[in-house]
Amino acid sequence: MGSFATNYEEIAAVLLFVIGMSNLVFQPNLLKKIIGLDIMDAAVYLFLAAKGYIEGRTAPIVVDGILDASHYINPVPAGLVLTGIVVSVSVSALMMALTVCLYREYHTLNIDEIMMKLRKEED
Amino acid sequence: MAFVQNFPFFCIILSMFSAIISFVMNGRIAKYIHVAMVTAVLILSLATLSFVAGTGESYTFMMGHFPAPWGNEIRIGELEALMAVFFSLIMMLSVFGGMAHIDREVQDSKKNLFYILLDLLMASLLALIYTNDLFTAYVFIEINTIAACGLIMIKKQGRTYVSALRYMIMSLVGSGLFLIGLTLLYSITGHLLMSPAKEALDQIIAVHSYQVPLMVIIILVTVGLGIKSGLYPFHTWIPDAYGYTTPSASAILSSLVSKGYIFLLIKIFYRVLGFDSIISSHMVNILFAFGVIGMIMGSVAAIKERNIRRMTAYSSVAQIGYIYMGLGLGTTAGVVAAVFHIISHGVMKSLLFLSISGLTEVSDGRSDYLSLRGAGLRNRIAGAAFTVGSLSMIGMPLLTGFISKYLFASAATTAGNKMITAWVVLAISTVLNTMYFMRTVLTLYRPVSAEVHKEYTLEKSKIERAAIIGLILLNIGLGVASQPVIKAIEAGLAMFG
Amino acid sequence: MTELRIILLVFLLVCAIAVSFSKNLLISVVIYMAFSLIMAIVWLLLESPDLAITEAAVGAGVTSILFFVTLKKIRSIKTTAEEDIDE
Amino acid sequence: MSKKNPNYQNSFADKFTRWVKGDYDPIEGQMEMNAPDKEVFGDERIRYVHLHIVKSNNYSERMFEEGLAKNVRRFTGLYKIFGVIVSVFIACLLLWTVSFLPEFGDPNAPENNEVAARYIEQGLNETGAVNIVTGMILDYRAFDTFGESCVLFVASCCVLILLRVDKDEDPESRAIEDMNDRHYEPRNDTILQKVADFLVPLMIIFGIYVVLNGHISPGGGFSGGAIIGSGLILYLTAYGFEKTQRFMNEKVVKALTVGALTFYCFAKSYSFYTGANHLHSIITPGTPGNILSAGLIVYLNICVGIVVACTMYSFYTLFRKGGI
Repeated sequence: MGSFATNYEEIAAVLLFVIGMSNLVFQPNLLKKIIGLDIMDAAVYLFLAAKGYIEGRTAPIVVDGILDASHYINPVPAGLVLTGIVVSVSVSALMMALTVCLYREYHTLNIDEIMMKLRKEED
Repeated sequence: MAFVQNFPFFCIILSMFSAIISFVMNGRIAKYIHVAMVTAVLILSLATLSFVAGTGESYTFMMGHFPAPWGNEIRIGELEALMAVFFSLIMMLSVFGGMAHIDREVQDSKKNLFYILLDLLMASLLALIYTNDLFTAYVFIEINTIAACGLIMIKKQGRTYVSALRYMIMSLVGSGLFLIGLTLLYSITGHLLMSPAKEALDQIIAVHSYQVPLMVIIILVTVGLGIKSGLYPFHTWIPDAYGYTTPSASAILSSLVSKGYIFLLIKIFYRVLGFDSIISSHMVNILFAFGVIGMIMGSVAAIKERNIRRMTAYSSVAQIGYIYMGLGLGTTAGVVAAVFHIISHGVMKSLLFLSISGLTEVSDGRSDYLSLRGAGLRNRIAGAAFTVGSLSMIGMPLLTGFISKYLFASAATTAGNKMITAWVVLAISTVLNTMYFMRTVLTLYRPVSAEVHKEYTLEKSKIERAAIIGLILLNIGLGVASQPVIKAIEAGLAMFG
Repeated sequence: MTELRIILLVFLLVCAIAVSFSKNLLISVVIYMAFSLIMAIVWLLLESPDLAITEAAVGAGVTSILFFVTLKKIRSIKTTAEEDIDE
Repeated sequence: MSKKNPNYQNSFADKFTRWVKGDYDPIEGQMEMNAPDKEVFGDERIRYVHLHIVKSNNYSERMFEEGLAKNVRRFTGLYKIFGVIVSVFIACLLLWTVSFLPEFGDPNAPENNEVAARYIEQGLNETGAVNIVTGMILDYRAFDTFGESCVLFVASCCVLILLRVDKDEDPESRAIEDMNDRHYEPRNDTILQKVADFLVPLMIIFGIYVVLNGHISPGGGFSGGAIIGSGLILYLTAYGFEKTQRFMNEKVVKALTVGALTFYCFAKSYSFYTGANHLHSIITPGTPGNILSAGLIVYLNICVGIVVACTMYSFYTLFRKGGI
């Protein structure tokens, strides 16, 4: 059972997650929202990778034919994160394309202003 | 291993492959590929359903050469096969029902991309239904989200961009929370496949360790999937997203996309976290409360709305509230009612959205009440379809909506102290539903003088009419012969445990 | 080793906070690049070289290029719109 | 219900019929236009007239924006406070949870169980990959990875929907895009070209190395593909579209993507099918350490590399001028 002092990687990951999420939700600027999204995803992956680390062991690439589980770290989280990074880059590319289209339509990057212009359009 | 047991895997791979191959085809061929794919999926799923119902037990299917805790896996039971049948059926009817609109509203050079999105949506829904692995579920949730975003913005107007952006932001928060819940679950159990994770969790619960992380996992997973499916306080993206896109896309988004997440949540509750620990964590009470609030507030917002498509979208918020209320009852009967409502709401909502497109077509393309007067007289099939859908929503006997309301009400009788609340809210919600749907139906059949609207020469698209009639028949059929479906759901839920 | 890890994590937090407080979008993107590079080093220290190389190529490389090209696109749309008004 | 009733206009029955007809809303109330009360309106009107002269040509528009801006400002104020509360709450909840989790770097943590041990001990024999992570994602959990390639594919489809401008359908905006691109991009910049001459071959060769050695050393299809993609992007920035379009036009990109994904789909379907039905598979692990070993993994890595490189390159070109 760990505590605050030993789980510093996880604590940093959680703080980054919250910073990224509040940027994604509450930041009015669209590009900063996307950066917040990337930070949020990176934080979850940091959390996952930190869970796979084992003190004093090496990366899971077989060297000198040693096939002993007590010699390498856990390979599962690394595989999951590798999958996740590509998901996050495709999502952020999509968001950037949306941003360009919105800018072409409304000439602003501020979501509040966009909403205001949209409401004016409707009335 | 019988050859039939391969069919779910064929369904998933077939829909992915048709998406890939459509990338180099033109729009017309992509359409044929999509139709052929959905038909094939429907037939294969029916075969799977009859096979599983015949043997009476579920089975797992290895995705690769390695068994359970090592390789990926899908799991097929009666409930999964039933959901696959209904999802492919509704997908097929929705696409047929809006075919002429798709041809008109989507640019020619982008039609094949539209059908790619539909194909991948089908693949991800099937994978979400069948998967037995939590990380696979996450990957396919992302495919589902991106494809749904593409469907929302397919019309390429400023407003649809804004609604797509809002949808993306909410869904990304949802998937972030789901992923971190998954990470916590992995760090206390060490498994990503559902069955081994459940065994590990049972041991953890037996020795009372990791109680706080377990509670937080339940909260994060539920809230994450709740946000993505549009549970009440997180519903703000729904009206915009459903209200302005092309009719087929609205029908698919409201009746399939959000339901896929709810089904995954039910599956995680039963197959990973264990329904008993969900009940003891009081999460069901929170879901019940939000479901009940959503039922009322969604209907109130629908009454205030003057645009008929947005009104129907708000009504979806209320109906998702019904489903979560059924889950929140915390009994098996409640879950059966919720699953039945997933199916029946899919049937009703796709009918409503498709008929609305037929009605606005004969009203200068406007969808507010004043313009829609007499629209039911100008387009009789769409008017009849909207009437049937509305009556079903209200809970008219012989239609499917009645059965789900009856199931909810009878499930509430065994739910102890939630019984009175559930009954009262069901009654209030029915009254509110009646108010806004009957007002709309009366408006539709209110005659107007001929000179207000010019004569419309309806493009008689036979395929759209056939799809709408098919959905009406499905509504009636589910209402009259609901017993086999309910029995299948009960058997499927028993297989979950 | 632990000290180095903690210093890098603090850098990460500083970068994440600085993104939301910088006034210039270009600076935000550059800070994000720095964030990705530090993340790559953190993963190297966590014995995951696969992740480090992917993050350096995808996060610091391609994502940042896409950010830059988005910014440039926005600027060109802005200038075109202003020219239209002048005419 | 007689209409002779003089108060019929305001009676409940009338409201109800009007509401049924759809021109009266019980919640929002009736929109009635009364003449403004002069005493109340006095100062306000002067201010608005002032604004009207100074800022805007449209009186009603100004009015509307003023009212809306006030609402929006109040709303954003509340929203910010709400945001801070929610963020702090989530942070506290997660921090509290973290303190209950197993210790960082602990070899006896629950996740270091028989699954991870089997991947390490049997991975080399069963998949033939020296890099166990690659062996895991492309063999044990290949379905996830196929899903992930599809995420990339669906994202590129969405970006195509959003940003592609077609020559046939909209020649005017395509011409504007081309002009903008020429206008804001450096043309024949000598420094850039000399650096690119040196760097591009290195980047592409390194990318190919990373892809081909994915099962032996760190890396694999994703990172290698991203490196190749960045090399192509650098070449494009230095030499412009005329040169790159000779070998990377829309047809080539589409053919490469579809070909790679189709091969991936068929190869994995074969191994899923044989695996699930317990049939003998013709794929053998080979001699660990060779380039052509590890069964399908090296071919799958090449496919993923092609897909990633093409997708990254097409993202960039779509952002720049709305076409590949």
